[in-house]
Amino acid sequence: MDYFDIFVSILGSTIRLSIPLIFTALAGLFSERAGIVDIGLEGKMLAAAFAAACLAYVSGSAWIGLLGGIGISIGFSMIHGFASITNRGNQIVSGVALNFIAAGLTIVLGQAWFSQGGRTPGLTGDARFSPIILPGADFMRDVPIVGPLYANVISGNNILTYLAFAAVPLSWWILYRTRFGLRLRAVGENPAAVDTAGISVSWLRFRALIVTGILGGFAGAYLAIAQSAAFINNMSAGKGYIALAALIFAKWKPVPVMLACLLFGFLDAVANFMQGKSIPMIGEVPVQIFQALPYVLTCILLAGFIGIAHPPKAGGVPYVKER
Amino acid sequence: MSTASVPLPNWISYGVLPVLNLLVAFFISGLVVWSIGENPFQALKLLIEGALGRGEAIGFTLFYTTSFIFTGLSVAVAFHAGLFNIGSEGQAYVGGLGAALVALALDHYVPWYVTMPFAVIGAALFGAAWAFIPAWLQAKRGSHVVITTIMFNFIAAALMVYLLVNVFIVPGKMAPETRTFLPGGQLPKLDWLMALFGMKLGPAPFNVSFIIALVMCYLVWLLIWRSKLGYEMRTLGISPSAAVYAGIPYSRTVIIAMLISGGLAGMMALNPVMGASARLQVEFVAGAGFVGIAVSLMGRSHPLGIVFAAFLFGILYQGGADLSFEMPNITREMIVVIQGLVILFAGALEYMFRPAVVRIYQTLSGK
Amino acid sequence: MTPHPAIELAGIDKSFGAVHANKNINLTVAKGSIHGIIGENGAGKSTLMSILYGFYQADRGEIRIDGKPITIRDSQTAIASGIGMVHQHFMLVENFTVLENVMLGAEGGQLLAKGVAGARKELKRLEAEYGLDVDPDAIIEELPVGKQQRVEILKALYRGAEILILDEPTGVLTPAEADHLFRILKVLRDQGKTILLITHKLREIMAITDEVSVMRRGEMVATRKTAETTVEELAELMVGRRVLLRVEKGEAQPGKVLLSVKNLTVKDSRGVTMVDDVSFDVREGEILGIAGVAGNGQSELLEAIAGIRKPTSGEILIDGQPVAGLDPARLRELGLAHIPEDRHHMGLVLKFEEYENSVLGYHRDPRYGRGALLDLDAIRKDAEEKIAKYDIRPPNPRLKTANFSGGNQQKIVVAREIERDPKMLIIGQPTRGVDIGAIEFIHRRIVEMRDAQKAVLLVSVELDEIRSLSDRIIVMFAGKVVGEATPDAGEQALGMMMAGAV
Amino acid sequence: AEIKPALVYGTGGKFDKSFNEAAYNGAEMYKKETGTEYRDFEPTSDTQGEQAIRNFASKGFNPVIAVSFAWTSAMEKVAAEYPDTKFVIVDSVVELPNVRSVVYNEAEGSYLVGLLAGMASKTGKVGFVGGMDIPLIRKFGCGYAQGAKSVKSDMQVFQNMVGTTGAAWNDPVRAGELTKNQIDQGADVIYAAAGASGLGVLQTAADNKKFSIGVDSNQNHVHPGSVLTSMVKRVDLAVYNAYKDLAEDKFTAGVQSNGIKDGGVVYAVDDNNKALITPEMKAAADKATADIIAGTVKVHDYMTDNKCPL
Ligand SMILES: Nc1ncnc2c1ncn2[C@@H]1O[C@H](COP(=O)(O)OP(=O)(O)OP(=O)(O)O)[C@@H](O)[C@H]1O
Ligand SMILES: Nc1ncnc2c1ncn2[C@@H]1O[C@H](COP(=O)(O)OP(=O)(O)OP(=O)(O)O)[C@@H](O)[C@H]1O
Ligand SMILES: [Mg+2]
Ligand SMILES: [Mg+2]
Repeated sequence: MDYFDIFVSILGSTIRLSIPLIFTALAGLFSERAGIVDIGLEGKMLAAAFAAACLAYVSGSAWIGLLGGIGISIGFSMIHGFASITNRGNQIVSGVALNFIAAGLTIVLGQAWFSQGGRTPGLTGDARFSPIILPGADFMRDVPIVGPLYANVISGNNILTYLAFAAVPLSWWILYRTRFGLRLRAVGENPAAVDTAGISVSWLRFRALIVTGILGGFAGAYLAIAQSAAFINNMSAGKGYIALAALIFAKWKPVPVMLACLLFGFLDAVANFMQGKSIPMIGEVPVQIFQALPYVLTCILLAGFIGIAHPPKAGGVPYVKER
Repeated sequence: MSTASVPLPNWISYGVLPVLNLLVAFFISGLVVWSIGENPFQALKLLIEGALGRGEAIGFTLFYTTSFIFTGLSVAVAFHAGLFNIGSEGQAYVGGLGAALVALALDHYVPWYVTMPFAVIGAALFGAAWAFIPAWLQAKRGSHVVITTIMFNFIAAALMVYLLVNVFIVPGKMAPETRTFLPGGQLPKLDWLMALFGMKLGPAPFNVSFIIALVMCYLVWLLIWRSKLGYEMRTLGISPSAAVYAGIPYSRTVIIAMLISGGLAGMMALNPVMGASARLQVEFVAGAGFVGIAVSLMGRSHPLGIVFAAFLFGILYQGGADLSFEMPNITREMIVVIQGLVILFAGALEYMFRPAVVRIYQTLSGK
Repeated sequence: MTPHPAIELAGIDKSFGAVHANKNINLTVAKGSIHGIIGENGAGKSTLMSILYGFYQADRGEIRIDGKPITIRDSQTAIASGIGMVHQHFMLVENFTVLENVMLGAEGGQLLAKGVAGARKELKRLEAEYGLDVDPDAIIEELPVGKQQRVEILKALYRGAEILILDEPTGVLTPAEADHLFRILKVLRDQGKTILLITHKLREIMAITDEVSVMRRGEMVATRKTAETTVEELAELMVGRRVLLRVEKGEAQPGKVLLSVKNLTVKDSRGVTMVDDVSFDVREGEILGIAGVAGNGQSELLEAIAGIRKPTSGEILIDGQPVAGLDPARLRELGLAHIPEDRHHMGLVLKFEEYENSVLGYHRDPRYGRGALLDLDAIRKDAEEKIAKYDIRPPNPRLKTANFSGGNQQKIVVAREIERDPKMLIIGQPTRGVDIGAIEFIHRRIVEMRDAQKAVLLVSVELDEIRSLSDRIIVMFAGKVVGEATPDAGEQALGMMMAGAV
Repeated sequence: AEIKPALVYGTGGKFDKSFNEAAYNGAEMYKKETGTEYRDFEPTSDTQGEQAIRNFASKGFNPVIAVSFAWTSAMEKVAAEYPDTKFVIVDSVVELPNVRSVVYNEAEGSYLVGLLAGMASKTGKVGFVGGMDIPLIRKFGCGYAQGAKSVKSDMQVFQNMVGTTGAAWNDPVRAGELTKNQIDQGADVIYAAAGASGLGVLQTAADNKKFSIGVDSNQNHVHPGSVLTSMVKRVDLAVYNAYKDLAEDKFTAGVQSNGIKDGGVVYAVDDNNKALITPEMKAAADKATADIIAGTVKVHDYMTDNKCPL
């Protein structure tokens, strides 16, 4: 296998592994830009994955599964909103709580319903988003350079992958070109300014959280019914946190968010690829090093060694008029 | 009229409100149990019997309580300094390494009571060391300690697995774990303490680290409310700007608070590693670090509250295991759900009932 | 037909917890007039205006606009009723452009593209009509405060405000900027708009308003035609008794230089120079006052001297010993006491009990406990002594600090800093938000410090305070010392310096 | 005699279509045959196993069967506490007088499926995805590689492990990615020995129209036409026999090792994969079976020296 093939293989893997990160980080983008820190992305993704898998299994339709995932994820967002917007609770504590609830509830319900150690039954056929082979992929395969890229990286992904990449410019457009976006960015910086402009801070933030919920739902659905064919215990496995780190690294901007997520996906892909292989001069590297790499990198990024990020000013602080 | 600034007596703030929050958390848990087709009252009965019904059960409950006291204190100490340490899990995991190294080094030569102080120090040092980098990053680079400690949980898992799989594993054995410690590396069980109450501990691993935990409670109380350092930590935790004004060094205080927090988390390892399984195993922390968050929030970051909250979670863990055994439909993850609900209601929704309670209080006290 | 008054308030009542901020307020404002509202800090002016603007809800009472009773549930209703407000603390999104700030809440459609062109045109028109010029594409945080305030006014006008509320608009302005603002306000009035102006400055009231109402401790105590009243009467109405703003003090006996600042430059976190090459000396036995409009570098200067902020360059000497860059704890040991300008954020930890605050910053002193532990008995005894000496009420060291009133909170800070018997005292806004009785008490203590041969550096935006306390005055403008004066210099002359006009 | 059987699964859960499901089937088989009810328990985390085993023992259940090596230390402890109860552990050895340890010669079974993989491969490259990186799983991989290379000595065998903790049994996403990597590198038959993670291997192979090989239970039906065969460990028999032996007072403690000879490990052929196994493949597999039983072919067991001689 020559270097180009390896490159293509890793690139394909990168994309598959980045998609849940992209959806989740965009989800976080909307809530954090509105001034609600969301450490509960992990839980949303997990709950959505579970709901998507259950509904897809019961209905036999991946689309219904997706809707279910979105529904649950919005529900989680609303609880987060109820705690941190309506009751002005600590946003981080609320997010952590939701992560626990998701981690526990998915297993409790999954086990009670399906008795597969918390997993859901495997999905087949239309219950799952299968890879789409783009026209001409097989024909193109033998064209040098472009061919393998087209056939193995661009083609052969499922619909959610393409939607994730579409969500990036869409998010940008919503944020910077619509009234909702303007207000959302404003409320994350200075909610009092929004309030005195006659706009309800709470409702605006709740709407932002609904968008977060929708995107979180896509992330979960991707995990359970596109990338895999079932829900598995704890399948989000820290991706929510990595997405959060990508969001910070990307300074809360949509396109950089995508790039940051691709970077993390790439690391993961390389880690998988390098397993059991030896690096010249160094020899075989323990797989744990690669497994820890994204987390180490996250810390390095957060430490601002690659530029300091200024979060939305009102982030994490509940909006209170009366002291 | 807004009720936010109406003062309430302590017994309401620290008694009624937390209990109310807890009750809601349990009520919702009951709904979950009911929704999967089991009887919540029956479940509650099984849970309590399973946790407190026999000497052995109580022994297990107290065993879990011990772990949760350590991690609860760990979260609380950081919390007082305004830091949300979600990394107790990883710090405890690495703390286990410290305890195990001491036990492995000494168990051949000395009795347990000689090993113990060194093990306490080893566990605390390793736990503190694991908290150091997130602490440093927070202090010097402003990276949010919440995220870095989560990352360090993952990194700890990778590190410990590497060590257990490649360094400590006993050749020919399947499970990645160290050899079994000799009695010189084990903390003895507290049979005598149970016997005082006329109960038999049986195989329950309730051990000496419980006493260490209680001592730590006292020391933490002393630290937070009676020491200069604790005063500085609380100042920083409540008002960073006032801390600057008062000349309280931010970096130093943050780092020390996190080191103490990490050290307490690390000591948690004494309980399962030296007190129960007598070896270092993968994933021995089993979520106790995260339980510490709930325990600390519920106990209002006060050692006494933490002891109560830890005992409650001890009951949940032991009783939950028994419950899931008797009602196979309810898995033990139900506890994680309850834990999440407690964090939600006792933490994020802490003040949800305050306005209502204020109104009732005002009516009753005739104001 | 007699035209209805623009605004009528009847029986407005509002409490924040235990604080009764507005008590049964009645107020009538004629259309096309400028109506002033004065009152001490905390009298409830902002609260009342915020109720009118829908930012807070009144607990009781009625609001009538143009004779029609309305319920102002939120700011949107207020805006729709033609009310615009320029808040005491600006309500701007700092990293947005002027245009985005003006459009926020009045975007003219779901998509921004459409509204933008219209907004630009309207801004041009308003600029031409009222002389309110600002670059629509400038980022707010890069604009000087005066310009930011214009954006606030533009926001209100852009929304078609007929009634304009300005809450202490001149606090951050130089006299010249203030005059410019007043010209704009007159133009607005002449076009039939109604203006409610809140200020502390009686001079401004006399200069521009048609009518003036006075608030005291949450109550509306009087309304006068401006032409028919005097500054003296208003001042008396404000505080409820005759005011004696002169402080009784003897001649200063300055000794050797104790605190010396040489070529000090301080930049803020964004790299903006806040203090620019400032030098001065403070001798023992004298009070040096620093006058200036808020935001001209006085705060940063104080913080640099107190060790809270690192100076970029220059020297600070205490007793000839360089101390720049030392931390506040070390400076306290050298005998520097600091009464910060913001007691809520710096001087006190509001959630602490009173006795805990009585040692803030001195908690490592051996008097309060040897070794690692605190001696709580000693601290409480000490706190009780201070409470008695400073008449802090209620006299309970175990009470949460938040539950003391502003004046008493300030006394807690003053007691702590002065009772340490420091060599030098630096003070920021010693009487902000403090009632008259406490003001006199605190002023007396400051003079006593001077008479005990301490060096005192005093920063205040209240010119009266500076003039009555200081032995020498320096004036800061845009981070620089622009002049030095004696206390008997005229207000006019000091005002010119504060505006950077000399 | 009357018995009160109990069964503790591994953390994969009862219906994992694999190892645990096999144990479950054994218990069901016994129940159907004798009408004896049994109690089972599915720990969802490693910490629960010990309590479950102890709970059963303390409540008078006998025999108590724990499948999965993960319960080794738990078994060591509990079995010592309850010397009168009979215990069975599958996939691990506990040397106590009241414990039967059932182990399998997975190397032999893996050798057979490796041979079939080698013959089915068109690219000359086959893959192996293991679950948790422990000697037991390396043993699978090593046997498999030996089998594949017996077809063609320059056969390339990619080997990956999903992880190093218990979570590796439950991570089909990573397993799927590893599979995809191997496919990208040219592998066209991939053997999964990864518990529930294996489902990800089977899925990815099916998605990419390659062959996979199931493990423990017969997984041929999971993706008919794509699962080439399954390396079946007759855990069902272990459970069934343990119950039966005790009921008939024939229970013996000690190590019970099951290889090809004892029918403990087999490769599965059924309607789902009949078409995939050509007569030549069948013949070769039969021959290898005979050779192994006869001892003319020796399959090296990784666990004897922690080495794979390839
Ligand atoms: N949001 C709030 N929550 C609680 N108390 C408040 C709030 N706003 C004002 N208060 C209290 O209400 C009282 C009146 O405050 P207000 O801001 O109306 O005074 P003001 O006359 O505008 O004073 P200043 O001249 O300092 O601006 C004060 O005691 C203040 O502490
Ligand atoms: N944030 C608060 N929380 C609880 N109680 C408060 C708060 N602020 C004020 N109070 C209570 O309300 C009372 C009135 O407060 P306010 O600030 O109006 O006092 P004041 O009469 O202006 O006193 P002073 O003359 O000392 O400023 C205080 O004595 C205090 O007990
Ligand atoms: Mg005001
Ligand atoms: Mg007051």
